[in-house]
Amino acid sequence: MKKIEAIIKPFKLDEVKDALHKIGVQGMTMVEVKGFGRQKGHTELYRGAEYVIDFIPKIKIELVVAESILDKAIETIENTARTGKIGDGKIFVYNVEETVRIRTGERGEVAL
Amino acid sequence: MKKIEAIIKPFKLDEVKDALHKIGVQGMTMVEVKGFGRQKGHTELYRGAEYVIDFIPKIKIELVVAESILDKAIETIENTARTGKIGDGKIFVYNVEETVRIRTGERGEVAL
Amino acid sequence: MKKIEAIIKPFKLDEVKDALHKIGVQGMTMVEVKGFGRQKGHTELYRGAEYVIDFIPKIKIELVVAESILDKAIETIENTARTGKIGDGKIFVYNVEETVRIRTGERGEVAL
Amino acid sequence: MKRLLYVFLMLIGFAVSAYGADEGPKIDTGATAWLLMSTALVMLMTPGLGLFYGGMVRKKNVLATIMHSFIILCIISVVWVLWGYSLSFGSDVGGFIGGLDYVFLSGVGLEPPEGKGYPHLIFMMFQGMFAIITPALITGAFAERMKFSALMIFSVIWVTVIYSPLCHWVWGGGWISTKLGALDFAGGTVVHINSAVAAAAAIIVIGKRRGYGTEPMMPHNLPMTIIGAALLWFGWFGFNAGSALAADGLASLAFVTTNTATGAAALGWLFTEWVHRGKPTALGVVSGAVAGLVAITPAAGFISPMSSIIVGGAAGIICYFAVSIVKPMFRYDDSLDVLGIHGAGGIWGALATGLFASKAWGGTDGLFFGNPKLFLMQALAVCATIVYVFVVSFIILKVLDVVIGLRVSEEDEFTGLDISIHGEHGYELDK
Amino acid sequence: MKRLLYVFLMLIGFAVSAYGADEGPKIDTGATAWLLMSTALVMLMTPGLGLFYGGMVRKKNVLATIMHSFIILCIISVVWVLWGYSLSFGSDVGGFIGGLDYVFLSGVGLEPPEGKGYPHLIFMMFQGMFAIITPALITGAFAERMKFSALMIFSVIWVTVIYSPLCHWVWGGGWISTKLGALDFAGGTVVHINSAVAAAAAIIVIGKRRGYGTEPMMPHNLPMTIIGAALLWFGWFGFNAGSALAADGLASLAFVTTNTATGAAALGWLFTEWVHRGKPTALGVVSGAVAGLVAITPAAGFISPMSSIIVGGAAGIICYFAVSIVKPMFRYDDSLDVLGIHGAGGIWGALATGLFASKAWGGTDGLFFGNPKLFLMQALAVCATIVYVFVVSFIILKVLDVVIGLRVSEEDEFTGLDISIHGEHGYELDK
Amino acid sequence: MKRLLYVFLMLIGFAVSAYGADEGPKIDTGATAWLLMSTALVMLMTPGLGLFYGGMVRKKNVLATIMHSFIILCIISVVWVLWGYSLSFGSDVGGFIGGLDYVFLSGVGLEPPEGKGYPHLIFMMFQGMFAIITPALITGAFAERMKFSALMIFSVIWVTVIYSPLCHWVWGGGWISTKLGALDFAGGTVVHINSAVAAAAAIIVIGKRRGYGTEPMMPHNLPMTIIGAALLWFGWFGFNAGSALAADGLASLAFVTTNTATGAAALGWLFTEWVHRGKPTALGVVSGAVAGLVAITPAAGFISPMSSIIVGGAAGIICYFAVSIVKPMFRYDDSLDVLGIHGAGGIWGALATGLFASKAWGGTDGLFFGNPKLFLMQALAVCATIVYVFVVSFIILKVLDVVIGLRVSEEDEFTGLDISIHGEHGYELDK
Ligand SMILES: Nc1ncnc2c1ncn2[C@@H]1O[C@H](COP(=O)(O)OP(=O)(O)O)[C@@H](O)[C@H]1O
Ligand SMILES: Nc1ncnc2c1ncn2[C@@H]1O[C@H](COP(=O)(O)OP(=O)(O)O)[C@@H](O)[C@H]1O
Ligand SMILES: Nc1ncnc2c1ncn2[C@@H]1O[C@H](COP(=O)(O)OP(=O)(O)O)[C@@H](O)[C@H]1O
Repeated sequence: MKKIEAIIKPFKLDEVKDALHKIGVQGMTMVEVKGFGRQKGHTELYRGAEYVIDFIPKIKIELVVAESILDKAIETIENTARTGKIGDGKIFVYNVEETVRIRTGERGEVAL
Repeated sequence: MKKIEAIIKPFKLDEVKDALHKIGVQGMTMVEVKGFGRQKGHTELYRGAEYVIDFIPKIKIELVVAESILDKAIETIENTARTGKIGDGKIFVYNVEETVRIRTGERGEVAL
Repeated sequence: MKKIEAIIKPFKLDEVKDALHKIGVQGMTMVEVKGFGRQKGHTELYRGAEYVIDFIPKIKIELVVAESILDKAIETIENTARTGKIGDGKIFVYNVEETVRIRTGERGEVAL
Repeated sequence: MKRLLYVFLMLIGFAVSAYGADEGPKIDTGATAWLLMSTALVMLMTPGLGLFYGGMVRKKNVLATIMHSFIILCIISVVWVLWGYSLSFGSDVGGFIGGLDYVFLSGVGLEPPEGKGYPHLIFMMFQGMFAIITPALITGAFAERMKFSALMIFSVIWVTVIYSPLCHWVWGGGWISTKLGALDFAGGTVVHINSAVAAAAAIIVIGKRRGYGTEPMMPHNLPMTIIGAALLWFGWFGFNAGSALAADGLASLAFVTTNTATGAAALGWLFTEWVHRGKPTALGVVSGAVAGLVAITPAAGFISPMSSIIVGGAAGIICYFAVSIVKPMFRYDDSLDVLGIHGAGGIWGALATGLFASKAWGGTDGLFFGNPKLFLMQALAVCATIVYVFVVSFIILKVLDVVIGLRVSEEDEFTGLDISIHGEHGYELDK
Repeated sequence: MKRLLYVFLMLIGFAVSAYGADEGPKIDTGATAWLLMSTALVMLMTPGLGLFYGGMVRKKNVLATIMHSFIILCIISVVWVLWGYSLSFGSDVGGFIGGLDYVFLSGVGLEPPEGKGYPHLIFMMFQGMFAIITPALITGAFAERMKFSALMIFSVIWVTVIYSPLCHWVWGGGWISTKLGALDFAGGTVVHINSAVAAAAAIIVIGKRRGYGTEPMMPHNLPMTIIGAALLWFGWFGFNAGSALAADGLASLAFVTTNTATGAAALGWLFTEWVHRGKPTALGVVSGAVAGLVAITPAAGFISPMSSIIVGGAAGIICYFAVSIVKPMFRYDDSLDVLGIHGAGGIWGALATGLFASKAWGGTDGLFFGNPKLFLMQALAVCATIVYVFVVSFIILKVLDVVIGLRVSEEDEFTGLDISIHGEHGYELDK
Repeated sequence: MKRLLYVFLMLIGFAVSAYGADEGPKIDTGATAWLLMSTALVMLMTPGLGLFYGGMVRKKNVLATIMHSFIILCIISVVWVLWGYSLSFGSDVGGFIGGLDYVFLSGVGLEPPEGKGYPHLIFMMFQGMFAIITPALITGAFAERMKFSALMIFSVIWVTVIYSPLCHWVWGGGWISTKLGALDFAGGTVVHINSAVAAAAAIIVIGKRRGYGTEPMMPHNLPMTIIGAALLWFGWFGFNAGSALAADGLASLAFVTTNTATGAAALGWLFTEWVHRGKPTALGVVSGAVAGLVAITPAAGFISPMSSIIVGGAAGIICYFAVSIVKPMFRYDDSLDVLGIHGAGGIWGALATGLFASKAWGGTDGLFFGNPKLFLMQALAVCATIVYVFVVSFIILKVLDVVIGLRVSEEDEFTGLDISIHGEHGYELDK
């Protein structure tokens, strides 16, 4: 099993989720994060002074999938999360050594 | 060293933390996440219109442990986080290549 | 490619980010987490009753880097995040199997 | 449906029935201006209370908790004009309850009541705001577990069979004022002891929140609680100084004692907690302030400003101990401390009135001015209130519990009432 | 720059011109006290509205939304004393608009207007607060996409060419009051229908928010919306009971009908939603309350308290259906339901005045008291308002859209107006 | 303990001492109603200020910051009735301070002072609210680093030895009013310059926050700041129009100039920032509004509404530059800009009163009406205030710093004062 970690623009979340669901991904977990990268932050004002805000709100989606659908899942995320503008985000892939479904104690791919 | 990532129901956090602490886990990190899976979301109302909310609040616990206590830790989480209802969550295990304690610069299992 | 996960004290974030940026790290992602460890929590009061709060606010920084700069990045984090007091945090290193830049579809180290 | 139609038709009937507005020249416009304003101020207290309470619950129950106050404001606004006012202030029936003469506000009009300088309608409305906030106060006791429908029904019944008679006893010409001669300037028994005793009954019938005592249930938004407390303090000037029913020296006195006691009570709580627990908390300061407002309520127009420092300061200390020592001792789950603050503070205030009241400042002389009888009467009035309110509240709640159920299901309680009852959540702050 | 200088010099000129303050002895201090207070209360409604609206938008637009109300408060505060008051209440020009006699407040001083008991200045200010809240109400329609600069310019023009004449028609001696004899106690047409119709024009010209209808746009802070509603309710006592311009029985009546109708309307909305959707929502209760406040506004001093239950209850039901059935049917994006609440509620209130008004309670007799003519006149006044306001608002908005653009860029709308327009964000809650 | 007991016994003594309430018939109920209400309004300003300030600090200090205002409200409420009022308004001692005749409110009762239409007690209370908000204003300067215990002690001493004499000079029959003849309608020197100068001394003694100038310290909750500003604006009607001590034309004038100047000042700040930084901020609008409220305070009852536009507009511009240009130039850490807003705005207002005051509107004629002397006297009053307040505040603070320490430890400052001092945190929004 592999874990896909995708950092995407927040407004793409629903689209990506729906697309993944369509190709058979049954579960995923997301968390609000802040990203720093090539995409420039913005300027804010506070009582006549200016500050640059570096960190930009992003969403990180984490999903563990069977190797068989790894490529399809990556492709799906790429296609739906892409706007073509700087800051679209990254996808990282890791190896997963074990998976457990807490409710049943099942292990491995059946637990996904 | 292995990393355990457990996605659990929020109200189970304290119980799981205490149980892990009891079996000798000295540290862990948690973050609020939102999960999508078999567990159904709920319906919300806004001025007479209905919306389905898919993502459900969950807690993700991350703990890096020595291989020697990996199984015990997983078992402990399974047992304390289980309610038997859909949505109890998952446990994922990853390999950790190195650990550093920032305060002392120690590396490896002693840094845990 | 390797993923560095560093759990640090919140007020060190800007310093660490700037130091990493200086040594050539182009991107990273951060998230607010709560940590449990050797550092003691604090006591809170609520209408004359006392409660101990175990979980302490921390920041988790995640950055995926080329193996070539891994050691330098770890060292940089260690040096800037260290205060010498309990609770300075940990650095964990994982293996990354693939990286994709969503905007361009690039893969591997060029996608970082 | 048919019954609804009938009620509507009756209402139309009443609406259409001519009303002879023939305003005499005897209106005191200054008093009326102050009464109008005071009524608005007391109205604001109920949402203020909603915020005070709402900030103290967990995030998942914030809307449900604020709604308790808000829906009571809505529902009793209607109940009061329909029959509540009449049961409280209608012509006396055996010293126990008001007659039906003012039902549907018949006879309550633009002209002043006999010998008064303000229009009857605004007096009715001013009193209505008291009938609203009293049941709202109770809701702190069963926050985070009460059914919304049950809350609505309970409030209507409770105002009808408990608040209205009690109000009649004290202000409507009933036995407490005429027979006993006990003093209650602005609602120590009628509002505070009353609500606290009902809260006690509710706590017993409804039981503890799941997890109470084992997991911390920390306030989710203390600034909201402080805003609520500030609005309560502000509105309480209408509550107490408005109860003078005039814009005069008495109103000024009530204003001053109210403000002074409140400051002193906040300090009393603060220092007690500081000594006892080592830290001065923000919640302590505002809780103390509310305790002071409660305690000064029955006494506001009867005692000197200097006495109000003592009444207030002691209230802060007493209520602190009620909340932090007595409650854990008995292990009941009074979610937001209605007993500890309105109960302890209200009883202290009623008794303190019997101690500090002074003829020179507008009251009857109290114990410290050589008249132990007043103190006795105050104590009697407190006891009578406690017995009546507890017994009747308990019965109402038990019956309702059997008939419709007072408490949400375990799962709903766990999910939080906002989502499970109202289908909403309070905040969406992370997107 | 030069022009600015000129204006400044003129202002100084005016400032320096002596004003003969020679206060007569005929001030009714009670009425004046109530009018001072009412003016403050109505002022508070505008920031209250900002909160009511601000809690309902997404987090990224909270400041921009509150600012709509706040900046209108600031800008119209100045515009009103410069020329707005004169256009509304200056000597009548053809029944259509006020003359320029009061421009720069010349002649508006400390003494009472002929035959009145309160200083002219405070009447001017009381009216000014109505001129402020009316354009602020409109902003709910185009929340989350309007340019700040355009909003400012629009408000100034709109108050000048729409609000002021309309106000003159109804309260300044213009044709609606003198020719038609239609009743509007505190602003059903002038404030509510007026703002709602302008909102309709704005919705058409500005268009929907990106993503409207496909992604949920949930309120980010419902407790804030409830606080706003509470302040509105509180302030509305100044709005309606203050419109009696006296501290008397009429003010008391308006106070009572306002409070009663509001409670009834909240219940009306609540129960309708409960039946229709299965859950009683907190937003529903406060929306219903606002609907009741809107509907009772034109009728407040003309109908009986019992009638106000019907007017309010029906308002809650009508507005619920306007928002939950009519809006989705026509698929327009009225972000915060100005049409559904102020439009539907305002029209119902104006018509209901024609039904329930009663001579006995201070009004002319309405349809239910045997005088169908009043109802007709009310309907005519509503129609006239709708036509005039819609046409002129539409023209103003179209011209402004061409000249400076009304709407932010797609990217700014996506980022959120707080950051993109104001360079700020509302909350920093995670550090 | 023994001392405490003694104080208690004395209080009881006073409480018990009879007070001859024998209210004459000369009460002006309208004026009294307005004064009661105004007092309540000014009371609300202090928690309003707490919110205004609280929203601007970082999340970890929100409770501590709001508590500064709240605890001052509590503590000075008591101090004022004990001795503050007497030191301010007791019989004049050498033009410098009030005598001890009113200590413990002896002789302050229900009847009106000689020749007045309102009860003495409510005048006392109205003035007390000013004594409360003035030290609360100072707290903006040292927010996020001050010790709570030190704050409490400082406030008591400061009100005693600085506020009370200054108040006496201006309003209590002291030298500024009798000898100098300088004008201060509602507290330009007494409240605003006074607090700002004390703030300057505090900034010097206490020093900068750790990290100031290197890391951004962004506001954590701007909607809270806006709510605070709205409550300040609302309450300020009591502050300024209440200072007329009557419900008449003068009160109306003060009301109108207050509202107009505030609107103009918000626009002044907004446009200046827009030009200077390219964006119109929400915080700018509300900061400008507060600047306008400050500047109009001394002038409110003395100038024409048209003049108030200039006074306000200029205040917005001046304060903007004070905050965004002057402050960074001198690199002091005035956390929430007490100097920039209350200092700059207060001085401008005091001087502007010397320019725009006009006999025709109730004042003495100012420079623009041919009387340069008034301007001179205003300047003198400002200078005297600055010198006295700075020197004495500095001494108090230095002594306190040595004796008990003013500042929290570095670690506590880092952790945040909410947890470290109060053992609480503001929000629990993620569970
Ligand atoms: N090396 C990295 N490790 C972890 N996260 C990264 C890394 N580089 C970028 N990111 C995340 O991806 C987001 C987008 O990256 P950015 O460089 O702005 O644009 P792009 O993805 O188009 O190259 C960043 O905001 C950050 O959250
Ligand atoms: N493949 C997955 N990858 C990552 N997280 C998952 C995955 N499947 C489920 N989860 C997480 O686990 C939670 C519980 O899963 P769910 O399918 O609802 O119930 P159960 O664990 O009982 O099968 C989800 O809310 C989600 O956060
Ligand atoms: N085994 C672990 N797995 C994951 N996170 C850990 C682990 N141990 C510690 N942490 C994280 O590191 C933080 C600091 O650890 P702590 O034991 O308090 O101090 P130190 O790092 O100085 O030893 C904790 O708050 C927690 O977030």
